[in-house]
Amino acid sequence: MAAALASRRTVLACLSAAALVGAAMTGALIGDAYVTMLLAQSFTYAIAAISLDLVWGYAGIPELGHSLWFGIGALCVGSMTTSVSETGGVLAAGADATTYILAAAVGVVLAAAMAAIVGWYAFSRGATHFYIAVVGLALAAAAQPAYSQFPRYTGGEGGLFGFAYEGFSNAEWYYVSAAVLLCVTAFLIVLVRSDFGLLLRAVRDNERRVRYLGFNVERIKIAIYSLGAALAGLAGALYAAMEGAVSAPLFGTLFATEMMVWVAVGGRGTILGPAIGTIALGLGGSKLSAAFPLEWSLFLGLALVLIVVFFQAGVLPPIARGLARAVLGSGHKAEQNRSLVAGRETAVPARDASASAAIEISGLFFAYGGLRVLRGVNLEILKGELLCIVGPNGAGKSTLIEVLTDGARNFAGQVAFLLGDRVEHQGRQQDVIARSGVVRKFQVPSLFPSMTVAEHILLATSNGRWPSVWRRTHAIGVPPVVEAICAASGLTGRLEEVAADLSHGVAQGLEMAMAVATRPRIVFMDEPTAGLSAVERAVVGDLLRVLAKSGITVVLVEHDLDFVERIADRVAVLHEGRVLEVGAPSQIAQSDVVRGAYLGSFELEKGDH
Amino acid sequence: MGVVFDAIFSVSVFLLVSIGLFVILGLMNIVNLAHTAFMAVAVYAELYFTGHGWNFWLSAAAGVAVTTLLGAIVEFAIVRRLYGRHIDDTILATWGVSLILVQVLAIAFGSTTTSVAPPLSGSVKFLGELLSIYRIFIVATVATVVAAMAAVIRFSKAGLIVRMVMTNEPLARGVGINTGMVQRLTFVAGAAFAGLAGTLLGPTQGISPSFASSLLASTFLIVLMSGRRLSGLLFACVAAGLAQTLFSAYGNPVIANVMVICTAVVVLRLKPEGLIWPRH
Amino acid sequence: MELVLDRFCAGYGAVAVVDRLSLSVAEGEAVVILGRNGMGKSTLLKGILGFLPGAKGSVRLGGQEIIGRPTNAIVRRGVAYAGQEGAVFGDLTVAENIEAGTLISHPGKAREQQIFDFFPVLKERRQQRAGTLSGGEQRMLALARVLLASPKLIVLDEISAGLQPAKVAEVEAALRWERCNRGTTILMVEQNLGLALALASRIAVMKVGQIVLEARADAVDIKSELMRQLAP
Amino acid sequence: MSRHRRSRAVRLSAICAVVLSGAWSGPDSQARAGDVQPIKIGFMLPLSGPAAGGSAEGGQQGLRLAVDEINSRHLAARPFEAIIADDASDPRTAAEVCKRLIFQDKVDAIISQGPTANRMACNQAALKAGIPHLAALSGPGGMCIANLFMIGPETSQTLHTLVRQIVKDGNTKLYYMGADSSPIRDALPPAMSAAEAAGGTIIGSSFSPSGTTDFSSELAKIAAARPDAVIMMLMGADAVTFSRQFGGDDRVAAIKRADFLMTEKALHSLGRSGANIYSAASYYSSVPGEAGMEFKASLTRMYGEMAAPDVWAVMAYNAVHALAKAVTSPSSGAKEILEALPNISVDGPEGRIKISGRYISTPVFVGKTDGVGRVQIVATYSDVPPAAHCK
Repeated sequence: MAAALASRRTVLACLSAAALVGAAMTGALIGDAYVTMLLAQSFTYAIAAISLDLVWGYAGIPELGHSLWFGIGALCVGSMTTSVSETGGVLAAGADATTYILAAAVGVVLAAAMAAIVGWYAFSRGATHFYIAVVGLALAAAAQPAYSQFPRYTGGEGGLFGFAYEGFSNAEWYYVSAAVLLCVTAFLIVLVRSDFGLLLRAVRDNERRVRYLGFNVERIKIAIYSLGAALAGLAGALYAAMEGAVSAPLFGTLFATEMMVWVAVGGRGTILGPAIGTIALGLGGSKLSAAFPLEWSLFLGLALVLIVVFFQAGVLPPIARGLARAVLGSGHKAEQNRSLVAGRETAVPARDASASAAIEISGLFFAYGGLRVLRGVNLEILKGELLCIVGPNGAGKSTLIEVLTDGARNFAGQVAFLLGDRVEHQGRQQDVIARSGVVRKFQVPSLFPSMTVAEHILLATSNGRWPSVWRRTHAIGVPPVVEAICAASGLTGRLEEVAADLSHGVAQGLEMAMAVATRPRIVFMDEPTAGLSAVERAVVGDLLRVLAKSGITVVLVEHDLDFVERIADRVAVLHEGRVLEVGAPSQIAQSDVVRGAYLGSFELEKGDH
Repeated sequence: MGVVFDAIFSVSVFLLVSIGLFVILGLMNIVNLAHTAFMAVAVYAELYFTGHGWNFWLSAAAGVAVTTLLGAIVEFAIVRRLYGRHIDDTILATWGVSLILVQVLAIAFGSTTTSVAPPLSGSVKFLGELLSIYRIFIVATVATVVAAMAAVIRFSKAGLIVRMVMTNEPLARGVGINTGMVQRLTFVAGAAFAGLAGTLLGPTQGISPSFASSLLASTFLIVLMSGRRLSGLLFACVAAGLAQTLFSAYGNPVIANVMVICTAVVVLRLKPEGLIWPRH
Repeated sequence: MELVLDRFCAGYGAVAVVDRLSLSVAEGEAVVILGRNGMGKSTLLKGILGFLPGAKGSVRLGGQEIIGRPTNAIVRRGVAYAGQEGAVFGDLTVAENIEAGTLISHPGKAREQQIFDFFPVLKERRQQRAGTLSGGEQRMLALARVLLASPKLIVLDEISAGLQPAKVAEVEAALRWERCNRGTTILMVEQNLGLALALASRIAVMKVGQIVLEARADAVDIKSELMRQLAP
Repeated sequence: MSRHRRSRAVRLSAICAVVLSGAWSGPDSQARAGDVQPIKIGFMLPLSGPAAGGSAEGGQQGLRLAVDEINSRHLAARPFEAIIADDASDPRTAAEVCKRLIFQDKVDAIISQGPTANRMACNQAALKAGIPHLAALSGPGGMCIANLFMIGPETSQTLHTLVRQIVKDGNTKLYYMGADSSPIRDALPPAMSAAEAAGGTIIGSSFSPSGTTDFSSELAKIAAARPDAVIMMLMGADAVTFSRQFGGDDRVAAIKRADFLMTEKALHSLGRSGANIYSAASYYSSVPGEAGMEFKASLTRMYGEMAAPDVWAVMAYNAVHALAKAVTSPSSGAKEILEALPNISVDGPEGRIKISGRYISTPVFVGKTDGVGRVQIVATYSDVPPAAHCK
């Protein structure tokens, strides 16, 4: 189904692009002066709309203040082409073409730079996902009153005016803005269809997981937020040069909300939808508001409610889909999009006989608020070994993994990774740790619901390096063991299925495949067998052995002691936040200390298998 | 001293306006951007009834009733279909509702600014300050409402149900709570609070269809600051009220508005979970 | 309370995970459903409880049709359920979680005392927020909440997942007591074969949305048959 | 599922198509063959959004009355036709609306009532097309733009008259309470000079942003400054909000008020808390004289109870009549109007106004509200000239 959608999306993209180009070429010829001007203006709004779609629809950043960037672009042009009295009166306006281009460039750069600063502040660790919405809303709400406080630059309450660039006729403006719109649209379509676009969707779906794949999510979000702002700034600059007027409401929340309406109507996350939606709303809106000046905003409200409630995906995507189906017929075959290609890499030299340490943990303390979970963990994890951590509930097993894969946690004690160099763990963020080859499989599968299996694996293979912003990888190079995992967990034939449709067991398999596809040196697995039947456990056990044999250090948390005995090289027993004992599985099973603390009814469990 | 009383009043106004938004966001995860439009409906209802010779209190009650009914209708027609949707959707849909309501008011009543007379006039002298009786009445009403709400949430069975729905809606359903009904009632209660806010603030304001809309952004930020706890809401309103009053009194009201917003931005950065009591 | 499923279908969106499944649980019985992962076991339970819109077929609870009824209405007929995740109110204290379990049943102090005797750890942590309990303790709390509702039918989804063996024994004891002394009907999904065999009167194996094997738990060579069925 | 989706999509697109095509064939093509082509006037004002309020009713009524009069009495060489458009209180919309009026509806002149930013955004298109733009409101002076005429008193004309009157009545210490906008900030220094010239002083000022709901801090400042009177320069609902809170605050009970921007209706709605407020405007519904009476009577004939004979109505009315006087021959168009406008005078309901440069000289009335908020005229100044001198 996903594949069918994907291919249909391609067709839709082509159809809509054709429609857009068609409109651009013919619009000016058939339309009268007003329609030409209206379209030219709508094109600038459309640029703003698709830039918002990139940020909001694709990257899932809730942006409530996008008008700000548009306003900055517009104000730069206004401010650099007019001379203003101390109190904001416009004394003279207009400049030569170079000044306009320069002003637009300044506007774009300024918008991008300010967005980067805002993003740096709002996306940093410790802020919630919704925080950027708060900042955007606050900035837009504050910008409007603040605007009049700087009349020397902004023209105050009345704004700046009269600086429209005179060098272009209406028709020329039309072509210029159409060309800019087409370029921006094409650029963004390439971007979102590229591997990098995949990364954006992943960030939208499940930010935390992206971080554990080694990506610096903050930087991605800042980049995309800045890019969105730059494009909105460009739209604003173009608008201002065309209209020759800028005032406080361009920065305000109302305009920001209007942009959201354009995107929502056109269809979030489709780029073309918002572009076409904005233009259609611009044309239809001007007609309707002329015919019904009083009722127009009532219609708008009604339309908005209906669309949000009944057409979640926006109005255009269902229409376009219907069109595509009419053109292609509903039996259109899905194209196989992506496939796995196993690399020829041979296993890293088998286990070090000298058994040097891969991770050294000493005196590790950690507490959730007042709840002390880890109370002095001392443990040495050896290179290439398969270490199982067992222990009763609440012993701190999952927490230990959590802390080991996130150095930014507030813990006390020493943790060092010895992967080539000795690297202290403290203060290193999840993504940095992941990039250094330490990955984690989550207890509860943590996937990207809207993405396909193949896309998951593709992202994992980048291991934190930014993927290409224009290329679309079809053959995904993976270590051979990934193929084995896919085969064993039944993923092989389902590469084009979206994660939301996967059952729990298959999702577990995908989690493992992702962890391994990053080509890690250490893998932490939190209960890889939770919720699996005995037979599936055996399969997982074999896979884990294969991993360990290939030179990867595997650390897993497990409850099933029988299973542990079968696969582990060594077992560490965690109890009340301390390591009670470390040793060979057989040794641990016999240990009285362990039995006393932990194995209340070991016999019952043992008898069943 | 006057500044203190002004601050208290400012805090009360923020509380009054934000409490309806607060219950809706807290229990339903719905950002109700139509909140101030509901307030406008309430104040126009009040205006309508006082215009027809009803006394103020009766008109205010009628205003609250009309808004409550409107809340029920909006819930039934629109909000019901938004449960479980992404917060962006609720923002857009309720924004649409507010566009509709404001424009219906403009068509029905015209957009000329008018006003309604306060029911209580005169002042009392307290600690050397003249305090308007109607403002004291507003402060007292808000205090009563907040105290009653705190008591209900903390001690009553209804409060426990509310908290159950807030922390884990499916499980609340799983132990036999009709959570749909709880949410429905929550939205209606939120609308009723908007009605209360509208009718109480009505006599202190110029009335136009965009009544109180300038409060929407700041109260929304306040509710986010609350961390979905009543104590948090109280803190947030105190912070906002202080920022507002102090910066207006010793600076400039434009800066004061910006400072309220900045307070929210800074607070939510430092304490993303909102201003809540530290948990033991 | 008797539960009869007839050609029951349930799933998420358009995907029918449970496909025309028929199963009956007689009054006082304990039926354990086994099966490999992704076979629709949890979906089945969620479907019965009315969590999944669009479930079709027939579910009769104590002789009355409950398909399409809202969860809260089903629960009020005397069903108590603990799902695999989100089975406690994380922001509420342990005591409040317990109170939540008793909102519609009013079991009385004696029964509450009895539950705390089963799970002493909960008594120690009465004032602690449930979200800060360990995973295993949360399972205990969920089970305590279920038992406190004094249900006629208990529906449990892998209640032993993540529990250490000693705690599994506690769970087993509590459920066994419940069944013997109060005649409560039990329907549960389990991975722990030991617990399943110890508790069940009947075992059902589920595969790709349907029941492929039903057997009495004390049948001879049930184990080997189960192993055969559970193999891929 | 798919069929369901498709049918929904089809239905929706059908609805869209119908609505759009319906709207498309809307207000165009009204030209009647054979007749002299009418002069089309685009009238832009905020009908929705936060700035909607003051002018919405009066402005439209004054405009329609004037157009009716011109057409029925043949006061111009060409018939008049008005197209009303909403700028949604938003400069972007204003710019778009004016383009539509000018390039699609092909209006010969624009009359606007609304915030400065909207007016200036609109004027871009008017300037480009070379058509006259009449701003029918009172506003800041000193703007000399080729096609823009202010058909209402500029701030200094009314404000300085008002200040002089208040000082003359014995209130020498004044406080300036303004909206936070540059024209109002700009109006303070000349108002100070006017006050000083009359023997008073402005002892304090504050500016509050639009949408302020709580003026207690400002009222505290005013109470502390102990002026004899406050000049209120607030806009829209804020003015009413301020007056309400002022009226309910005994700290400032002894201080007199002078309002500058509120409509009569708003003043009246204040009731007792709006008593004894000074104001100055170029028109009040109680202005004496036959023209004023007739104006009110005509509006009442047209609109009955809804009639709003206020200053907005008069300014729009005057603007249309000014245009009518500029249309002297059937061939008169935008160009001829632009040439004629600078020398036109109109006998409006308030008396004679005369365009001088880009502004008008006009009668100014000082009023004071009685116990129930009705304005009574206390002084009349005829023919107050504008301060600005545009070439």
